[in-house]
Amino acid sequence: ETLKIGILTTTSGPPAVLGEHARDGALLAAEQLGMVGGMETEIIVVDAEGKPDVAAQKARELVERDGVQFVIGPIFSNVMGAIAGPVTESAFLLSPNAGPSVFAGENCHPNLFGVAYQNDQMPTVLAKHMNDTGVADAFILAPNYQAGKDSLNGFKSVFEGTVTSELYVPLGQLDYQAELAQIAALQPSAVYAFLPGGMGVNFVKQYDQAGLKGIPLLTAFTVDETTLPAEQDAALGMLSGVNWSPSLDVPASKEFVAAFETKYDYVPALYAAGGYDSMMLIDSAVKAVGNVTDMDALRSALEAADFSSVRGEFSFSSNHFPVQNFYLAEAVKREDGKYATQIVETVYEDYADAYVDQCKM
Amino acid sequence: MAELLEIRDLRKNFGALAVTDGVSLSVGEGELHAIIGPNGAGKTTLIAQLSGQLAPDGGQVLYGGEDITHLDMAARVRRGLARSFQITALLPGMTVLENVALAVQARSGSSFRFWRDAGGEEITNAQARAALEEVGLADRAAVLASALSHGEQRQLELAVALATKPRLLLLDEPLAGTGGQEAERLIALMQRLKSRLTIVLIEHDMDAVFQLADRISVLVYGAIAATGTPEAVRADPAVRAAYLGEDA
Amino acid sequence: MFNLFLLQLLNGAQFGILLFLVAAGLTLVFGIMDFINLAHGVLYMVGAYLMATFAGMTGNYWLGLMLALPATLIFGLVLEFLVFRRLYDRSHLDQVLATFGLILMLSEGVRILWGSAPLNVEMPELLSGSVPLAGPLKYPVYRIAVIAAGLASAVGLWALINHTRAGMLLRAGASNRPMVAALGVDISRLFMLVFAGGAMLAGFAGAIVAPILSVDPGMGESILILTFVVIVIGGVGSIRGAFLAAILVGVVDTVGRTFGPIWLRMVMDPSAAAQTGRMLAPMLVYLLMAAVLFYSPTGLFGRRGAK
Amino acid sequence: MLRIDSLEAGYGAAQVLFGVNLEVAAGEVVTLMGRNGMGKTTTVSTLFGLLPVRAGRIEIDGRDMTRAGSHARARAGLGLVPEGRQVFPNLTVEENLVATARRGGPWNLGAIWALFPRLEERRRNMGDQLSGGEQQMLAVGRALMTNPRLVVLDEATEGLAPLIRDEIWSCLTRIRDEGAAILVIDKNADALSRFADRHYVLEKGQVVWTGSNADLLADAGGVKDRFLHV
Amino acid sequence: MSRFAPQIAPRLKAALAILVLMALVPVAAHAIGDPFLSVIANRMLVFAIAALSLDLILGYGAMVSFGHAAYLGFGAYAVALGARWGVTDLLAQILLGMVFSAAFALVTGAISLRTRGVYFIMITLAFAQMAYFFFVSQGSLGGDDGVALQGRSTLLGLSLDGDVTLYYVTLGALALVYAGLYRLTGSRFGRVLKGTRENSLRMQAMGYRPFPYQLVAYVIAGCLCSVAGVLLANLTEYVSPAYMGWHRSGEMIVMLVFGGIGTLTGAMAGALVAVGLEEVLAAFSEHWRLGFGLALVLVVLFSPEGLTGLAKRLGIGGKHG
Ligand SMILES: Nc1ncnc2c1ncn2[C@@H]1O[C@H](COP(=O)(O)OP(=O)(O)OP(=O)(O)O)[C@@H](O)[C@H]1O
Ligand SMILES: Nc1ncnc2c1ncn2[C@@H]1O[C@H](COP(=O)(O)OP(=O)(O)OP(=O)(O)O)[C@@H](O)[C@H]1O
Ligand SMILES: [Mg+2]
Ligand SMILES: [Mg+2]
Repeated sequence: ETLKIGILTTTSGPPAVLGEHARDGALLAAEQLGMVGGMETEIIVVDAEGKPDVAAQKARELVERDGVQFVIGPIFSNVMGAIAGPVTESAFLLSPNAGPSVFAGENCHPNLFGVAYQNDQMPTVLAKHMNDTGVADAFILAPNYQAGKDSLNGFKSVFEGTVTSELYVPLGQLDYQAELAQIAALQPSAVYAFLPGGMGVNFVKQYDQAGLKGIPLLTAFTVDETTLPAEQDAALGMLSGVNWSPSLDVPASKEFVAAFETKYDYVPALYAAGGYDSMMLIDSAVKAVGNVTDMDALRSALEAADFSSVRGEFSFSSNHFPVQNFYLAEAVKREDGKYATQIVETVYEDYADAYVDQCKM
Repeated sequence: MAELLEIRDLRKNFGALAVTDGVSLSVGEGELHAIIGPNGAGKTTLIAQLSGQLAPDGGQVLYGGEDITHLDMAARVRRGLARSFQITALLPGMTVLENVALAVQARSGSSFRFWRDAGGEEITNAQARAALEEVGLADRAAVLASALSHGEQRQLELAVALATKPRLLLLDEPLAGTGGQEAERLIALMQRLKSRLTIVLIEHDMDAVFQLADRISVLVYGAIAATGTPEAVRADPAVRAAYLGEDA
Repeated sequence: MFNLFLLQLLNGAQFGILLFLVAAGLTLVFGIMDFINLAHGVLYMVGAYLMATFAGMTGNYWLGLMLALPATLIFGLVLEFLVFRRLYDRSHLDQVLATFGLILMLSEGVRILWGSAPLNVEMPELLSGSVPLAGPLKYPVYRIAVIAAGLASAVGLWALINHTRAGMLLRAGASNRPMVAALGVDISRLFMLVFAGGAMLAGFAGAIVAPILSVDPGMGESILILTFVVIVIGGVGSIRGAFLAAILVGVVDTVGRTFGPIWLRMVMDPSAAAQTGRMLAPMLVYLLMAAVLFYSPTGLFGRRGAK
Repeated sequence: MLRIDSLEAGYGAAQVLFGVNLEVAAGEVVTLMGRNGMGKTTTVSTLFGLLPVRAGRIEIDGRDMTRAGSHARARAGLGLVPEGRQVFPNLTVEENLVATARRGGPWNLGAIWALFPRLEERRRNMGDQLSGGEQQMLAVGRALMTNPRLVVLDEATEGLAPLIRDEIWSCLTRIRDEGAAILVIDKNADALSRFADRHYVLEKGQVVWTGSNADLLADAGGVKDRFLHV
Repeated sequence: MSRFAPQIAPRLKAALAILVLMALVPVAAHAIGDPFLSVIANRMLVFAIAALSLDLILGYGAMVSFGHAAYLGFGAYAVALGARWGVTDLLAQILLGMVFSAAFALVTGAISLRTRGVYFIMITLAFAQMAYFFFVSQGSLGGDDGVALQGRSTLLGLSLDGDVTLYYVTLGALALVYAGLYRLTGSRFGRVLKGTRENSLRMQAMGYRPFPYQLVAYVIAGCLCSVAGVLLANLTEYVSPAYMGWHRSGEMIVMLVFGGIGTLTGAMAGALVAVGLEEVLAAFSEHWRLGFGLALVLVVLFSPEGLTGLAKRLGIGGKHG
């Protein structure tokens, strides 16, 4: 009997970087563990290609053909929707990143675990921080798609000041001069942005170049270790919400970051931590149960989350999404010249998402 | 002779250039009317307006008494008005037979038939072969039109026009690019066609024109400079100076 | 409000010029040489990556640019030699297939060489300040340089295509290559040079925008369609058209995005307006293109009867 | 100045030329005759490198040009008026003329305008906005503008009005008198025999008859009947 | 009977061979103990249907649509919406998908057909992108995230939950589409379509108005492609706007050209091989795009008519491939 784990993230094409972080994190954990769960381990890495239909097929391939008991993945929420069904039929799905609200709420599933966070939590971190620091009005923007809408709605649900303007930009927008002009005209007390990937890089650079840095820019998934290599000085001092950062003062985390940087020669972002923790979680569950056939026992063991997370204290809510701390992190240039986020403040402690009540399982 | 085609004060400009400058002309049923004139006089443009490819800027085209000025090409073809192109326009990727068969098909029942094999329609194929026979291309039926030599393409051009079963045939330099035997064959064909249908013929081959035409109109700078019998036109000194040259 | 509108018009125009800068190489290869080069986007990307590498290596923007340009030129020559010269006489669809294959290969190659994470290109000291503009907004000097580069390539291309013999030969070659050769012109060499020049222009655009846009493996793809849209709206083969179309696209996109919701609110209730606005915003460019082609099926300045 | 030796060529699987031999000396006017589809245009295309040579040899001024590129052959002094005009549709008349022009001879824009006043009137028109005959003039003018030493005309008078046709013939006579050679294919056999020096007749891809102008006029061996049907 | 029968027959034979081969896949998969192969092959079949439908307009009508994936999306959303409205029968969903597609194709086709060549390519892209963004903005359908289906459709009461059942249904659909298009392209209508591809002016001078023929072909192609969409949704049990983005349209063109345009067998083979190749290469390396791209480039450079040309050279499939 072997433990079989599939890693299914998008690792090709333009948006591959997040998937690579998650994959590398998970593989590092497996390497450190040697035998995951104390068992003969086989890890199958597949590429979701960023296409839901391809991913759905690959997921079924993993489960039906290769007989994996666990799948770590995916990164993107449209892929999540496509693979959740096929995987959870007979295996456990552990998400190192994506957590659209439906999967935390009405579509929660006994075999689905959001190891990282629920998408809407991040914006609330920044909203709460603004409340705490007395920001009276904010300008908020996000790309025009589901996750973008969720992000801004999440922000608004917590923010107590006034939202002076709520903007949706087309996905993949390159030039933000128009938005920057509006920000400059309105002079809000702060700006909240959710602009993942290249969009974030463009926005942050242009924000800096337009000389707007006097207005605090707080972001989610916009300034992190995947984008900082390009943003560099433009992002310095910008604040973002995180559930983990390489600077986190937890022994497991310090070890992880050191090992990761040695092995891969880049700074891990929270996706890497998600991948790493997912593998560690599997390890703990399989060790506890001692086999990979007893699904119910494995589920209970996963729910117990009895592993040393790089995030320190960690547990699951009843909807299988984490209860954890959330922090405010600042972009800094480390002594070795690399850029990373650094935690400056704990915003929420043991924070669970808002969808627990909608989850019936 | 009943008039089959009547053109009244037709006008067409390209920018400042009046290419058709008030042309009025009538062609009787069964007549072979040749239009000659210098290069760029507007002959092809006139044909384009008669066939519906170009919309005139002014004037009228009457066909069998009906005003067809605003009908499109397809509608005119259905009324029996067919043309050949001076600059060869064929279906290069289809066989010679298919080129002609498509013309036959256009005049025989609906083409909104989605199931039956068109290549197997014997009646259509037979008519197409007959048209090829007339122009002398029968032995090239299975060849792709693009693989024909230039002269052969000119012959095919005529076969396609014939296959639409026209009542009025507008021929734009059908002899261009054919020589010797082929030219003679086509002249003989037109001679035969003359008795069956009405023809407007544009040609720079004066031997053919004088041999075939019942009447000739000379187009110069978009206007009719002279119309008359071949003899009269040949003798017209203005025509000789503008077009024919001395040795014609 | 009106001031903001004017400002956004300007922003739209400058975005348009940036678009033209990226599309410039493509107007040469697609517009003039009539070659559908889907790999234009990756050439642009390669330019940016080379810039990032050389600028990083030398620690100097200008040195980086001086190295990146010849490097993209050589890259273009190599591509032309290996692939493109065999495709000039082939159908548009063959060109689509081959250049699609190149996109896959080159973007994967870029990922292997440089990794997936976006890279940074430092702005040169000389161009890094900003000038004050309406109210509190400052306008980055670098953007003025980008606009200048865009205008320069527009004028340069226009002169090259419409007023030089090489331009004539290119246009002639696009419609009938064998004939040009039979008249004594080494059209293959001309095409090679111009293709490489187009690649270099793409690379130039990539290098120029690198300090303001993200240098990442997706940068080519995200802009590819826009560059084609620009050329097609302008009318294939017209530099003037491409330039105007770029500005039009920039303005419609920018102004529509920022003022669309406001205008919609005048005719419908706010929540419906927000919903419709959000749906329409990403469609604007496509609506514009469909509308232009509806009224003028060969683009703004396209030749009637042209392909 | 031109020697074609046992030339073979064709399209795809179909061979069209089966060993064509042909020579043109400087200052000579030579015709290539034959019915439709006998391989005249194919010979010309192969001569200009538009079709690959399958076997045989092409020499220009004694230099082997069998494998040379089209442009090199043209630069060696060949000028082409192709069958079917093939003017550049997206260039203006004037651009058509100057794009491929080469100096070193009597032909320049002024000379072309003088020869074809009609073209000058249309100098700003696009190539495809010309009448058939005007396009033909343009094709002739374009070839002359390269100031060739051997002009090859493939049906250059197709679609031209009689007056213009005569113009072209007299122009060719002039060219010949200035020392250039001419290879001409034309349906208008009578006009050809007025000023040509020698003739070749092609039948199914082979030269089946060759002789001087006098031979042709005397119809030695019944050439006209047997091969040309005129 | 037909004059051209001797030329067409080998092409038909090749197609039959392909279909029979594909019919054996589930059996073979079982025999070698890898039943999952049929799921992979199913995806190939789905795209073969899509490629065939595109070939009708692109290969036979020279209408290069860069927006064909929109119809894949309409088919898929017909399943999602159908399921929501309680329509779970595959045929009914196909009908629904065809109604959406026909309506969209009729309107956008009529506008697009004013243009030619690259302008046509781009205007079809524009309309497809509008459809794409329409679905992205539909929050009730999951927007960009898409919607998971509760289960597969039924076919006249028969459940399609079994992979093999769905496989044979897809194969049947492919065979039907092939047969239909085979007849269609050989019919009077098909001939007119080909004629318009070759020279529209000439066709008008013969007495045809190209527009209605082109439009009808455009609508038929859209409807057939939506069948592929319905099947794709069933295969993945998931529907998302990603099915209809321009990438997809581009990939469909690539599959088709890869196989060789203007021959149905080529279109079918192109999709099968392209999807299969991607599958195989991706299994080897995360850098599979390098190999896939190389394969595409090599095919263009060395085999002008795609796989059809290759087959021709190897002497398979006869003169007309
Ligand atoms: N592109 C082609 N593909 C295949 N076969 C061709 C092609 N062009 C010409 N042929 C064939 O080659 C033969 C010779 O053609 P060519 O054009 O040389 O004749 P030609 O003597 O110039 O005739 P014409 O007087 O009609 O111009 C013909 O049988 C023709 O069918
Ligand atoms: N689209 C156009 N735009 C501008 N001018 C045009 C256009 N089409 C034709 N012309 C001009 O109109 C004039 C008439 O052309 P047309 O083709 O009717 O002449 P033609 O009498 O048929 O001559 P030919 O005997 O040479 O065939 C020509 O001078 C031509 O340059
Ligand atoms: Mg004419
Ligand atoms: Mg010829």
